[in-house]
Amino acid sequence: MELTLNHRKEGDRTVLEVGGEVDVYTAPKLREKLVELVGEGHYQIVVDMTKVEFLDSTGLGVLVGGLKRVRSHDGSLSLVCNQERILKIFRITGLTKVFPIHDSLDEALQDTD
Amino acid sequence: MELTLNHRKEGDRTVLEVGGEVDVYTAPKLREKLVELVGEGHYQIVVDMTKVEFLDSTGLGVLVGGLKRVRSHDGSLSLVCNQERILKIFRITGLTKVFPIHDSLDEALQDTD
Amino acid sequence: MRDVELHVPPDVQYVGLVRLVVTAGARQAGMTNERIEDLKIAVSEATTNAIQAHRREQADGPITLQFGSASTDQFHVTILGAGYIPTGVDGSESTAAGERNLGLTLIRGLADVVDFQGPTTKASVHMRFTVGLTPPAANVDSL
Amino acid sequence: MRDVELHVPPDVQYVGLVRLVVTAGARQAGMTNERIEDLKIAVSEATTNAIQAHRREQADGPITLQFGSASTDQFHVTILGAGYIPTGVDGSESTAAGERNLGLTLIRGLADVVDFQGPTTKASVHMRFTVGLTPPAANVDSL
Ligand SMILES: Nc1ncnc2c1ncn2[C@@H]1O[C@H](COP(=O)(O)OP(=O)(O)O)[C@@H](O)[C@H]1O
Ligand SMILES: Nc1ncnc2c1ncn2[C@@H]1O[C@H](COP(=O)(O)OP(=O)(O)O)[C@@H](O)[C@H]1O
Repeated sequence: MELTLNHRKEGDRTVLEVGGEVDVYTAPKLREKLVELVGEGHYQIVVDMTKVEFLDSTGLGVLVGGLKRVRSHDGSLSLVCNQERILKIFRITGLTKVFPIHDSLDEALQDTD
Repeated sequence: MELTLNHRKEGDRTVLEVGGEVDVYTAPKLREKLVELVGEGHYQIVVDMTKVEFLDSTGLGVLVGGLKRVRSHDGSLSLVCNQERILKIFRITGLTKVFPIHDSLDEALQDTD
Repeated sequence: MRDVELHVPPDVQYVGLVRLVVTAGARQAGMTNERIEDLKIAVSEATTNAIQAHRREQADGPITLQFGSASTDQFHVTILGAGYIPTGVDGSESTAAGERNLGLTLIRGLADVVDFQGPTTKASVHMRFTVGLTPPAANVDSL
Repeated sequence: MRDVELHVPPDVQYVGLVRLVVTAGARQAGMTNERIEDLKIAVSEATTNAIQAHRREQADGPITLQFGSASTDQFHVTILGAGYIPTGVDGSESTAAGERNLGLTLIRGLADVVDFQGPTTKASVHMRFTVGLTPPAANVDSL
């Protein structure tokens, strides 16, 4: 299962849809994509992880890196995730306190923090 | 993927639907089923392999055993198979000359050999 | 189930294969899908660490995955590779969550029992997972 | 792709795991789905034979699967186990099709190249598969 990445604008937000497996082999592609988006001026990013099938610490690290990057431009990076198995790893690592995590894309887009 | 076995009467024939993987681990279940059917007086058997996902020589051996068994009762055993990857192993082993092989169950049921 | 062993080159492209194999083994041992997800993550972390240790030390040998179940409700898995477990990340202390040690934090949070072996020329991470049950809730809540 | 090695106990329940692992490896090496089906059957046959040889000889050691690709279009796979290849089934002669030697007939018919090693305490079946192409049609037609 490869990693798939697709992004689009939704108002002033940029939604990055991630699908498949994010591990040490595929995470560099996600990192590049985030770097590229921020480089192009996308500072309000919503990462939609609804279709992620596997995520480990390498993927978490890349998301934290993306958050730092947008913050240095006063931007935001929030997550859409409704899968218990993925939420669990954010909880275990304490990253639920670091990322705004939403149940659905609609909720993420309505959030104005 | 486990082996699945279901049988039903269709006129004077007994259709045995086989699904999943038939290998050295699962073939004994298929053998037992054929022995049981013949023991109960089912001598005109159509083995429907449309849903077989894997078949190797152990499975071929069991089918040959079934054929011998019904023949000793003047019965018949024919196959329904439309998957090239499965047909190929019957060709390589020369068993296309041993079994009547049909494209569809309808065709197998109409065959009066 | 007796032990199965997989050796892969120390290259990140094989982490997916390691997950696939341990998943198949755990399923055969009767592990629940939920618990298999935990197992996959923990194994992925330990394998990634071993591969990275090999790279740092330019070690060329394979990474080894061993697993099996001694009893019907215990599944054990060991990841073996070159490398060492540096002091402070030997599993004895609970690291503050953040961006560091995410991998080891996950391993400790997901496995029922973890045993890190090192520093030697070979490092190993040995884990145990209950086949039928979810882990003690404490593992999650205490973090 | 460098070599991957899998060791499983000599028990029929592991033949499915062996197929799963070689399938994942071949897919990673870029093999076509059609050719992967051939590979799965040939590997399943060789593994089954090795397991049965272990049982006959009451050998307890593992069965080993090794695979990798030396070049981008060649995938090689070896199944190693106790046992021997009896005379007459060493791959040199084309057995008349029937109910006997079905397994070896399939291995010979599906792999591009087969090399049986034995009789010794260890028997091996080494096969080669082209990654991108279907096998020479002759393999099928000549039977
Ligand atoms: N098998 C190992 N061999 C050597 N060092 C290791 C091993 N596992 C972990 N480490 C060390 O422990 C540190 C923390 O591991 P981990 O929590 O997985 O990393 P990260 O901080 O990258 O998420 C790593 O940076 C590494 O230096
Ligand atoms: N690895 C092996 N070790 C020992 N004997 C083997 C091995 N592989 C095949 N054989 C022998 O060759 C015979 C033919 O093999 P095969 O064609 O696979 O069997 P079958 O006739 O059961 O389809 C077997 O019955 C077995 O005695």
